[in-house]
Amino acid sequence: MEALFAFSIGLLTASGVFLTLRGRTFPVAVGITLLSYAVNLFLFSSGRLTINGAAVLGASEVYTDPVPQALVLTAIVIGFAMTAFLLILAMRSRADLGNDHVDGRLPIEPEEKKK
Amino acid sequence: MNWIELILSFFVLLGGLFMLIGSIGVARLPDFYMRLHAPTKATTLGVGSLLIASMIFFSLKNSMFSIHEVLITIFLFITAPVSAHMMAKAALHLNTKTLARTQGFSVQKAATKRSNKPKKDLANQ
Amino acid sequence: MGLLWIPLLPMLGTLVPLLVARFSRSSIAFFTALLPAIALFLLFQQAPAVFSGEVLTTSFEWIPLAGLEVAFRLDGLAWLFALLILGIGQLIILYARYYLSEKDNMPLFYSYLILFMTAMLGIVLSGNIIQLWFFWELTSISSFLLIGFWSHKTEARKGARMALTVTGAGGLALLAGLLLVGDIVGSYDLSLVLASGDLIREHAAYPVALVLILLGAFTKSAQFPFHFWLPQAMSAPTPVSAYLHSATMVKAGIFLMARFYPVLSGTELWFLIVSMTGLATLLLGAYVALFKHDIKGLLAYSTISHLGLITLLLGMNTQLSTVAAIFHIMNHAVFKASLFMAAGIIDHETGTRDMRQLNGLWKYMPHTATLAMVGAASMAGVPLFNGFLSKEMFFAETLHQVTLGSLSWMVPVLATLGTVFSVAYSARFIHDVFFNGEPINLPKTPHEAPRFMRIPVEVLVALCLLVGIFPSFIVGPLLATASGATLGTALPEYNLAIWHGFNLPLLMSFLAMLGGLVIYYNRKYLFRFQAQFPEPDAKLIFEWLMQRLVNSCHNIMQTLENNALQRYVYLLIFLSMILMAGPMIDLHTTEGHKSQIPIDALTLIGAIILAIAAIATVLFNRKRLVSLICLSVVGLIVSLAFARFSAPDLALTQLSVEVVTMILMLLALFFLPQNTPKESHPRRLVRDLGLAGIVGGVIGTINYAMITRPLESISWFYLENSKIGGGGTNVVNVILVDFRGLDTLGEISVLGIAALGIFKLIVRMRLYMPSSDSTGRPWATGRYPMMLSVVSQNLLPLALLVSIYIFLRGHNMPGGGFIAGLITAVAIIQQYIAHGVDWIKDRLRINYQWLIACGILTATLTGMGSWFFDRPFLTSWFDYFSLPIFGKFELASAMLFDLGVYLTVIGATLMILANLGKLTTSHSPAIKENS
Amino acid sequence: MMQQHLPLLPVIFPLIIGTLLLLPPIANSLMRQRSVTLLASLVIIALGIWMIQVAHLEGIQLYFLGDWKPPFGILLVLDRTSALMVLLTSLLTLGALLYATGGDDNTGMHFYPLFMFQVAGVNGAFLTGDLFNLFVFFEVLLMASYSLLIHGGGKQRTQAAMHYVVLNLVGSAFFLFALGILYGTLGTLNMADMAARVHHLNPDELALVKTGGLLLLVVFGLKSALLPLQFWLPRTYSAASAPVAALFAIMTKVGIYSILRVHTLIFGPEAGELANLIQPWLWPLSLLTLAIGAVGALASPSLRMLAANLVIISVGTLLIAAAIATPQAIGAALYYLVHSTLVAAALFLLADAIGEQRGKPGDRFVAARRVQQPILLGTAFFVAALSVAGMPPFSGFIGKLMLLQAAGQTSLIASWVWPAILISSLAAIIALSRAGTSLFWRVNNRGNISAEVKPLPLLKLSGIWFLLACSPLMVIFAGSITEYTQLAAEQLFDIQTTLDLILQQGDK
Amino acid sequence: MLNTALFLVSGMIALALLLSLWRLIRGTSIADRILALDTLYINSIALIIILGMYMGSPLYFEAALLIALLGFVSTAALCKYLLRGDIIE
Amino acid sequence: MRSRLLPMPVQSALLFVVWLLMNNTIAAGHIFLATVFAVVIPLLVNCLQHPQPTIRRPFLAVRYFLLVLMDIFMANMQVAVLILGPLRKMNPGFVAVPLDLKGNLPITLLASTVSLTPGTVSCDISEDHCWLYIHALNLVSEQALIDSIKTRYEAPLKEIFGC
Ligand code: NA
Ligand code: NA
Repeated sequence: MEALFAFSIGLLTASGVFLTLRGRTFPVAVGITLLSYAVNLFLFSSGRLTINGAAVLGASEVYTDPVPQALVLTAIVIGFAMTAFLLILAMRSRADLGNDHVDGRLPIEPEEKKK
Repeated sequence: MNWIELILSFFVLLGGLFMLIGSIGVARLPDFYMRLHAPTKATTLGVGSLLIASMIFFSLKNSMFSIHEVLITIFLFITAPVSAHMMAKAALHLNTKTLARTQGFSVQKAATKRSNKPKKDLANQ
Repeated sequence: MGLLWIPLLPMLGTLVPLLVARFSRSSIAFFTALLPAIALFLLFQQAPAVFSGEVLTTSFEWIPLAGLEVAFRLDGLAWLFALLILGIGQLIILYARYYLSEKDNMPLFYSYLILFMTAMLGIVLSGNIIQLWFFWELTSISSFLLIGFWSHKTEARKGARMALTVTGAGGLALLAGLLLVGDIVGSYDLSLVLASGDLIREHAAYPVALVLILLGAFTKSAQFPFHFWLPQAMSAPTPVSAYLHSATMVKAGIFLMARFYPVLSGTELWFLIVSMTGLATLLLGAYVALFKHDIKGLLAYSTISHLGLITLLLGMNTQLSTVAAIFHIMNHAVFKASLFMAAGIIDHETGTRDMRQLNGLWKYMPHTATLAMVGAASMAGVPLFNGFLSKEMFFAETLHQVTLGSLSWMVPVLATLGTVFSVAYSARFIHDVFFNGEPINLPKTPHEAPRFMRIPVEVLVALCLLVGIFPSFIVGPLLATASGATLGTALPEYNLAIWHGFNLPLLMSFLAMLGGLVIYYNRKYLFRFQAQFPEPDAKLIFEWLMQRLVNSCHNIMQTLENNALQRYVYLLIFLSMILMAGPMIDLHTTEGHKSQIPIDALTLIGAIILAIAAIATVLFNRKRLVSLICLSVVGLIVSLAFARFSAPDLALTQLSVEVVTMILMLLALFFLPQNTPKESHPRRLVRDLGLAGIVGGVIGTINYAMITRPLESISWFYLENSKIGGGGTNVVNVILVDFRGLDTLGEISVLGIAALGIFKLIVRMRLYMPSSDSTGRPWATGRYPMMLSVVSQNLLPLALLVSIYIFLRGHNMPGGGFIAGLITAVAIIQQYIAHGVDWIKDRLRINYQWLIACGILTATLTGMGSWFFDRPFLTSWFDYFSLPIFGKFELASAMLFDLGVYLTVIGATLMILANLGKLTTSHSPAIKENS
Repeated sequence: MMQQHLPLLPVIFPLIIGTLLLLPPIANSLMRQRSVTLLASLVIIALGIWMIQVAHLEGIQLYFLGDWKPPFGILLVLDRTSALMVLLTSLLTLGALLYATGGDDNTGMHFYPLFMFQVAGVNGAFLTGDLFNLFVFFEVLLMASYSLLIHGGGKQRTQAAMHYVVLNLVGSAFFLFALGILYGTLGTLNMADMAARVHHLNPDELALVKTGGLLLLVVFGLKSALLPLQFWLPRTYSAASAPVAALFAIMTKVGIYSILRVHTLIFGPEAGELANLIQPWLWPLSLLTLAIGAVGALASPSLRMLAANLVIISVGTLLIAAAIATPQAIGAALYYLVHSTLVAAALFLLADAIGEQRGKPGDRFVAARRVQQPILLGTAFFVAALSVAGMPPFSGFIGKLMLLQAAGQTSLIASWVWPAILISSLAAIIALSRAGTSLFWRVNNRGNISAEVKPLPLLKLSGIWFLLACSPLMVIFAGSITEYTQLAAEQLFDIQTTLDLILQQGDK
Repeated sequence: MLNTALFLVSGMIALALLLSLWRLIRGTSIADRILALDTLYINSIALIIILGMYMGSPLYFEAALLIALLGFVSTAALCKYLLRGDIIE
Repeated sequence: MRSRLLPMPVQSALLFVVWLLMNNTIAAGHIFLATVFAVVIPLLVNCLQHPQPTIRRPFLAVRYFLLVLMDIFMANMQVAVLILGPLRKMNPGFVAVPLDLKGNLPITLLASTVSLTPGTVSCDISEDHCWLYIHALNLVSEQALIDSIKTRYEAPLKEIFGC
């Protein structure tokens, strides 16, 4: 199971990073979101994986490490706030700069005619 | 106690079966409007019976009535039709293709055009 | 004590002119001169002690850790320089009073001048070498201000910047050198440093230190090849030039060499560097001076050559040469000051300094002419003038030195050659200006300068004569003490007299005179010859170099800092991968020996779905809505994963956050292009994919290595104390509201701030609502589908009930304020979707901003409540009560804290979403994009 | 009675003020907001002085939130360094706010609340002794800074904000990865406890911890603009509105402070296997940062840009000190840090003021009409320039001098550090003299003082001069200040005592 | 017996999930994808219930409840987006 | 006729029940809470409610509910067979049902019922609320379908809401 978990995190990270490296704001926002999923899972797993051991006293006999869960909860909230800001900023930059490129100006590189 | 397990397993399997059928429908049926039928129905019963199973299960496990699963069913019964409705509206708005042999195509057109024509269409038939 | 006041009075004096700025020009001059005058007086008070060979010191602690103290030290050398600085300073002040015009800001000028004076005094009187550097830099700065005084002139600005750059650079080198010396000696105290000459000369770092210090000295005193800034400094008002060239600035470098003579001199290296530089400077300066048409230019180059002469003397490592150097320092100061002032008078009265226009001024200003001639004669080293004496000693020394072995003969020869030119340009200065026919279209009709403007010149010229005729009487003792202080040893035998009988030096002087006159007589050939070479303008070259420097820097920044986010992000990620690579290699076995959980079908499928959805999100990234749908599948599976691995709270949070995020993204997407253009170059795609793959691999590996190893964490404590200490059975929630309450407080603050910031963004946003979707199809007409509204409004009470339920149980069961808040928010947002903003606005009057504030405030005040029980912030309280019918129930301060969270979440979420909804105003086509 | 809560006050007080500013009656009027905020910043300064005093006389103060003893609860640590940083922040705050009240505060909404929140976040980051809590306060100050950055609106700000936000989002993600790694190996979040646990780890776990530590370096490096993560800084800082830019001067220092804190405590000299984990990387990178800063300074077309690049130079200098990592170097660095922060802030304000006065050309280095109040502004610029270039008689040279001395102890290093620092100073001198001459001396008389530019409001001037006044004061009282910073640095390196102090508390 | 049943069902649900996902990826119309997403929500409700019974812990009930509640919201939002573009107007 | 204290009696009842359901209990304390919420929440959200017709014939409502449940069960069987069976057999179609019902709530209920029951999904409602557009999975006879809907569902709803 651990291997599966680690693999999923790796994949999520990779996808997130790739999208974060895109040139338009929306894909970047999506990429950041993916990345934060990966981050949350990673941080969560730092308490190791437990099945059927929710840290609710009396609910089970063996308890998982509750600390990372608390941390991830905080991280999720903060991540939400950040993503929200990024999205609205993306709108604002489209409004101010007339395009949705992360640099606020469209690339003049000859990448278009290459293909 | 075995017959209770029997009942449990029945409900569980029934639920799972309908869940599966629903998804099969979503995957298999030829056009959107037909796919729309699958989940809205299969899931209601699928989830329903699973919830019944879970009710029985936990009532026995904790030897006290556990009926809060009903809530989920209530919510689904309230929301599922609206979801379907909204999706259908969207599909109509987007002129999503229908299966060639779909009848009352004009009705659908009318629906998308929001005119009250259909009376005539009905008259034709 | 008096010693301290000598630099201190002028320091205070810098403010005087500004204070008395309202007064008449003369009184300004007077008050300006006052404090330095007192300082001068004090200086003379110290004379007896100093001349008796005492070294006066005074010091206060300043920065013990840096070995820095406020220390002043007065010995013969310092006294001599202080005298020159203060004495000539007085004359300059008087002179400037008449030189400066009405337009010039005289108080400011004086204040700069005195600042400069202070800095110079600081240098010569410092008893701590770092403090010396302190004042050294101060001279660079104040000279910058003085040279740039006429800031409206381009050459003034450029000259000032050049001076600052060159001397500033030298200053930094000097600092390094001094620090090295300090390291070697173990102290920055000057006396100690001077005492440990051998230690320094033997030290391995000696060459480095020597070179660095000499760099400082050479730049300051305009030695070749750093001489070029000095002529540019002429663009300063003439009083400044007179001061800079005679007594101060350039002399600072000389002073430095003299000061450290006992420590640094006496080695081959010293001789080679110092004397050869001096010789080169001497020749170059003297030669170039001859061809300058500008009087001040001529004088400037003559200064350069005389400084070279002094340097050469200091470099020659013999005691007598040093004495000669000191002597020439005095003489040069006197005659050069007088000459500059004379030049200033001519400039002032005729309106030009060009010798091609200036002719035959003799009959217009005979008085000034006489003075100038005396000065020039002394500069040329004519007998009976002070210049002659030191010149003689110089020649004598050049003959004695043998360090160059078989080449030693070159030194006297070249020295003579240099003098030949100095005679020539002196001759030119006199003849070309005061005789040589009639003046040619001068701006003004020349006449004598005002009485008091000539006084300073007269004083100096008088000195030239007196010293020239009765040397030992006038300057004997001073020279002795100064030289003694410089050498730091007993004085050599020497005799200050005009007549030493017929000897080689005399012959050399004679040859020099003759040669000089001859050269000046047939100067036209020489001029014609010189005219073939384009005269290199130091200013242009320097400016060009600076421009080159700036441009190349600009290009570097252009290429590196191309303002492309993609590169920056790439660098960020790339760097972190590089850094992590090393330890990853040390990690021998990836897999730890913690017993692992067997894979079950359901989780496997879950993982597969996660993978597919994630990849789909990437592949569809150009169809944004689809990509968004895939993303929400990922979110769904992640929350299922949380549920699977026993984190119900996380599952709930993730679910609710995910829905809100989805709504937010839809709102944003509405104003953004629906599709992403295909613009990434294949190379970039491959590059990014590569990096993404690496990152994924590394993070995955680390994660695997981490979670397959056992961990002893601090979690046991929370599990033990959650109920007894925190009063809740849901440990995660107890950690959030109690054990780590501060995190949660910060977290809701972040949420609140985000809402405020987003509001900031939205308020001024001018976006137009697309009138049709990306395919050009007009929007559906029905705004609020009836069925949706009906169901939504009937769902609302239920949703609220659920959120209350989630909130109340949070402390003991999965749930809590945050999730509850989100559910409430979503329920209300659902109303917005179903009924529209206006409809809600009329019915629901909540000020979300206040809601946020109240939320944070509630949480904070709850935390502060514990202060009244003298407990730290956020110390929780809870207790169980039981009422007859209701039975046992719990009350906890954590609940109140959680309420704060609840309110903030609702406030923030709604503030963001609702305002975003309000955003669009008019139905005009979307912004045209040129992509 | 209040003293026991002292370590918390600088965090909680601005937070409360910030929320109050959002509520009526204060929220309704700008005047009220201004006065409340100014008063608040005075109080915060008082707090800072108080903290310095307490930290200096009574030693390290610990504050256990929720009364949970370390390593289980969150812990605030008030030592000489953190006290110093808090005081510095408060001074900066007052200066920036004074300037803001001159009119930059009403060009957008919620200026003052956001400002207070940012202060709270910064102070929290300085005071916390818990790594995850540090993350949280980072996010607080970042979120506030995002919002402040776009204050006033305009294309450049939006564009700069986009870069700044995205980069920092990635940075935060990495921070969390690092936290995950560290908790997943050390099983604790309290920095002191981490430092203690580092010793009983097997080599493999050590390798993991190293990855975490180095990842943290990247995160802090991004905040502190360590090459090659400094590219965002110049545009961001020069785009921000003046008071915001002034406040941002502390942001890079937060990163540097975190490096000093975390990497001396957890990965410091006493960390056995992990000792001086980051030094080999910090060396080249900090030197290169200095270099790029110098190049940037020479290339700068405007005073804002120049100021921003000078910030990078100061960052490079400070990180060199962090790389030397001796108490002496850190002591010098702390002094230099205070000086450079205040002066940089003053420069940003000054750039704005000069820009306003010169009309259309703004603060670009081209001829323009002469500034009004040439004496006041000119002198201000002169003081700022000398300080920042490290020329006497102002504070810059002391810091650099002591740093050079510290580097001199290790002769090999000196051979690199001295040229770097000295040459960068030269570059600064050249750039600044160019700036000064073209801003104040190159006057084109086409547009001589015209009616529509009104002289700088007194409040703005007072803001600038308040910050600048610190420079000469830091020279005059250099003796005691350097002594304090030296003691602070030694305290930073006296890890064992800190650990005992904190972890004994845990056993009690 | 129950466990075998649960095992079988979890298999069925897994299959159901995959099928829905297939539709989501396959499309072809955007409405189909939304439908698939909605189905996925419902499937995961079932999944959680099964999980709860599997673990014998009632802690996950709320998760199911929330999906039932929120899944509807996001479906509605998506459809509104297709219909009007502006989901909050 | 709408009371101050209980603006929405039906919802109140629902809330009361739901609270007890959620908590799986009938403990006194919770009954108390349930009552409180049943009263308070409607008062809170009342401002966000369109006026709705109240149920006139509760018992009929219950009967209707059970009927629908029954139909849902049947529907699922049929649909299951259809879905799994050969696609050829199905001939889907759209139908427009003329509505006699008035009021949003009743129409919504009807539409929902239609969607929940045998092989039909209500796709759209004409803007004048006179037509209900239905998609039938397997349309045998249009008229039969329309009639069944009108008799089986619309009629009782009309009675229940008395409109
Ligand atoms: Na002439
Ligand atoms: Na809108």
